[in-house]
Amino acid sequence: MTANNTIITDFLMNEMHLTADLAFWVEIVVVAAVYLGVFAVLGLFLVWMERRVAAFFQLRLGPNRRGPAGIFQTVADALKLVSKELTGTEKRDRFLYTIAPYFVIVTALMALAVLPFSYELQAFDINLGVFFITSVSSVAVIGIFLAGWASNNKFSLIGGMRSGIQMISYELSTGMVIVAMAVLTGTLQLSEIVGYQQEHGWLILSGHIPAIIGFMIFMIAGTAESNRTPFDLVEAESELGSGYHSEYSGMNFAYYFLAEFVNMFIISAMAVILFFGAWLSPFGITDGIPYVGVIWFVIKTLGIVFVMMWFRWTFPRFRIDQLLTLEWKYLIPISMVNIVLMAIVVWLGLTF
Amino acid sequence: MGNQQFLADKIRTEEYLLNMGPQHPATHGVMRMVLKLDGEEIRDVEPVMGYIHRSIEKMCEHVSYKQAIHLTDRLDYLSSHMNNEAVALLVEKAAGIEVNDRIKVIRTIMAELTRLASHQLWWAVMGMDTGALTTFFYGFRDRELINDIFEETCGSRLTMNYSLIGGVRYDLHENFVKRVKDFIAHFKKKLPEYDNLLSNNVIFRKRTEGIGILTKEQVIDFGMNGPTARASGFACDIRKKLPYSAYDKVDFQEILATEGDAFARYKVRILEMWESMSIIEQLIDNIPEGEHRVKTKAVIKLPEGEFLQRVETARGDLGVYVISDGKKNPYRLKFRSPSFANMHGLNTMSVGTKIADLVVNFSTIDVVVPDIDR
Amino acid sequence: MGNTELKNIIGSWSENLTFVEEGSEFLIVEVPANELRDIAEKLKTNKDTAFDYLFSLTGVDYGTELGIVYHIESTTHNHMIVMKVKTEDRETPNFDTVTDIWAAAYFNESEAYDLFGIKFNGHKNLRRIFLDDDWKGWPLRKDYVDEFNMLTR
Amino acid sequence: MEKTRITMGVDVKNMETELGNEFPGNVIPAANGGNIVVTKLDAAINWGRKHSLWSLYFGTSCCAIEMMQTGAPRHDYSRFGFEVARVTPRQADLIIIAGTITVKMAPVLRRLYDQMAEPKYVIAMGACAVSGGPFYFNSYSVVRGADHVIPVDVYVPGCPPRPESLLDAMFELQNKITEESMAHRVNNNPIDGFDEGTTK
Repeated sequence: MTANNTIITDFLMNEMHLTADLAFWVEIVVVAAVYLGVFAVLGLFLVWMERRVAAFFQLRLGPNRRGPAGIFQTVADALKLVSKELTGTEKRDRFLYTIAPYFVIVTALMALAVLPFSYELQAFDINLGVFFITSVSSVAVIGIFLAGWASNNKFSLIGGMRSGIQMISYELSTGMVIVAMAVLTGTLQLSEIVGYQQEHGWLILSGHIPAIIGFMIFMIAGTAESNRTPFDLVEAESELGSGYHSEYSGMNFAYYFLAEFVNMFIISAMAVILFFGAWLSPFGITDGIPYVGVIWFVIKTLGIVFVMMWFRWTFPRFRIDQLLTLEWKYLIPISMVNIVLMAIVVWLGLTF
Repeated sequence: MGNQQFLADKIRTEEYLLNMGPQHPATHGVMRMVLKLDGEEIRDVEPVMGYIHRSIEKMCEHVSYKQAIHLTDRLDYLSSHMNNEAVALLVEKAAGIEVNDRIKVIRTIMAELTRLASHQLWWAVMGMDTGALTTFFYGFRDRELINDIFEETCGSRLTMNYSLIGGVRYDLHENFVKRVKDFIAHFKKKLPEYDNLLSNNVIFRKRTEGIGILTKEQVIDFGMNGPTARASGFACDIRKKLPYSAYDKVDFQEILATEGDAFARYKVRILEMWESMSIIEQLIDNIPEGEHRVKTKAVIKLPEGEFLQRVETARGDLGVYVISDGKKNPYRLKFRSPSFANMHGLNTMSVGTKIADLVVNFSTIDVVVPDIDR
Repeated sequence: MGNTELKNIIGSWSENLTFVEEGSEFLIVEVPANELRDIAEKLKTNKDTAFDYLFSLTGVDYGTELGIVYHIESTTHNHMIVMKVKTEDRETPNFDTVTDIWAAAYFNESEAYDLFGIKFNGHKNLRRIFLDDDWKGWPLRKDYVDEFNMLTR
Repeated sequence: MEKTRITMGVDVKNMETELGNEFPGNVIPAANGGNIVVTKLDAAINWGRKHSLWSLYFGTSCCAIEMMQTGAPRHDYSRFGFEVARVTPRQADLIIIAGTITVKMAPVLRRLYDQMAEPKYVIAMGACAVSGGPFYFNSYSVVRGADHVIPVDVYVPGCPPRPESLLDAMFELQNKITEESMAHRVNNNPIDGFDEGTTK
């Protein structure tokens, strides 16, 4: 928390006459509720955006009957998923089967809480922000792995195994790209990264060549991290059917469905923070006005989300051994060299 | 590779069976493949068919020749016109019915249009099997134009029942020629689009080149045919070997490749689409005048003996073998199905490869399951 | 190569072969069951005939006897021959398999077994491929009656 | 004016009786939907269910091609939100039987239907799924109509039916879902006396 008592605590203490620490706890609950709302609305919006963008690429109209441009289509989906029966295989591992979706949801929410939507709108500003996001999103692998194992279905077992290998190996290159950017900015705290970009301009410009290499590696590894084509071997439509979540129905499946889209949002949000100056307007035109940063942040993130959706509708899928050779033989060496290159650039002071 | 052997002894791995069951996106219908897997490596593929066995051969023994034609549509529904034509040609040759040139040219144009529609659907689903979902919609967009042509002339979009014994059911619609020319002009611009989207895509190339290699001897030994066999260099195009209808009056090139891997089978079908378009162009301008149907007796009885007619459908050469004892319905009617023959090569192709390769191999041999099960 | 030269070459291999030419455009060779394998072997390996492409293998029920019709084609000389094999015994009809000569016979023989009940000794995996394993009777035989499933019209 | 029925020279009187008794197996009546009392909550849930029917990836023969054409750009059922075709029966709530159901396929279809999560609907697409279609006579391995195996909500005639008629069937199903009430659905399970179309 930047200031020790923010607007909400002041409001609670003065009007509602609560004691300091009670206001503190109530404020946490309020912020948590707001973020849950943001999470749900974001998930529904992204699903709708995915279906419209898919239709745009595939020469068809996409959902346009429910609401002006079909925006209530995903609301209908959510309403239906809420009221579906929760079936599952008989001999599933009951405890792990029920726990698995919550890993994925909780990690997506935790990562969402740290994102700097704008100078004032940031729930937590811990000083190892970026490192926190990567470590939290690596916990999501457990959710997918457990789903694959616990649902007693050979296809989901293969899907779970594939997700284990893929997510772990692609975290290496994302981690190394973050190390490279940390070398440039000198800090891991998100607000300080944004502060650095306020003076030196966006990192993709100030870090020129190594930053661009880092951005490309980050985009590849990020798409793999969120299990999207061309890396969607985990729930490969034509090989494994629905992969790890083939035995989940109703609300359990909805958790996985939403978490996948929110993960995509988080990955593109990280790309925006690390490379395109999170909530900074292009030439600092609206930086002064409070709360306007959110609009820039969302615009840039949705731009990158659009690019990731673009990948999905153009590229075919990798095979499992091609996927691993791409990571271990190409991406990791390049990102290591990138760190050294960035260090040299920073040491010689060639950054803008 | 010392430690590989060391690991192999230490870690006890076990093979397990996986059912790529009757309901699976990669099986294009209801075909079950029992895979013996070691991790993701396939040790053995054993197809279990019969989930759509509708006993068409038993039914053909109870129906007359004219009625048997309408059952052939449901065999390989993607080349339904060629199936009808096969039985019609057989009965005409056996009963000595002469058809004029107009009927031959119409049948050839319709056959080539069906081949184009079938290859478009194959390309659409091939892209989906490798993961590029947009190809599905590009392929079906162009297929709709062919459906319009068929609907206007033959009355139905998919199972046409258009060619009968002694000719075709209706004469050509007056704007048939215009529609076909528009379609050819449209598709000549769109086919290069297919190449840009999928054929030249580096991931697709990596997924298909060098996968599921079949040599020419293997293809002949397995009795395979159609574009799958021509990709390994075996010249088995019935339109060239035993020309029927108007194929002797058209000069076209039989597409042959030599590598025999999944990408060769893909390339053969794409080039065959160009050939089909050139055949249609050669025929569409000079369709001879004449009756669209020759007078035939109400009940056609074939003389005693046995007859064989072979036709090149989109999947390979379909053989119709009839043993007739002079009565109005055949004593025994056997359809030699091209997809059934192509299934023999699947096991050798995919032993030692991964599940993803099996999906690619299976969609490059372009199988229609009711054609297998009959 | 025309039918007559084929007849002379094949006729030289064994006496009890009967040749039929009318009623079909290809030469028909009727082979006794016990000589099926070596005639098939010779057809494939002999340089002049070189029948290496088994086009189709059809089971036929001739009323009293059960038979298999082999359509074999040569990809080099481009001619085709029809080889027929018959057996009187309807309870356990069996022939020798030709899968090791032409691999194309693998599923075709399973189909003939499934629909006609003709067993092939030496076939690696002879099973019912089209019908359920517990299906009683052989459907494509002329004397097959299934009053429940089949409404004959 | 008495409605005349065009029977095209087929004397309908004994045709029904002739076909009627030899129709093997009995037909399972479809249970869900079609009653009056719909509360506010039902209306909201039904609106959600009605407009997000995710179909199962299941097509046996020729009708599957017409089903794909309905998904293609021209007839495009993604305008109504149907285009999410799930592969696993767990997440699908509509099974479109596109093609013939043979005796060997009936138990598989039966198991798929059991695996689907509860508010599930069935569309029998094409003459083969409705009544065995062209394979009604002289065929020993075709189940004459998918309603011997699972209860069917909407029948779509045609061989193969045009994409427009499949879309119309989906709207028909949507109308049926609107009058559905959750109370009625829970207590009676339509599939007690089911038969797989093979036993008498």
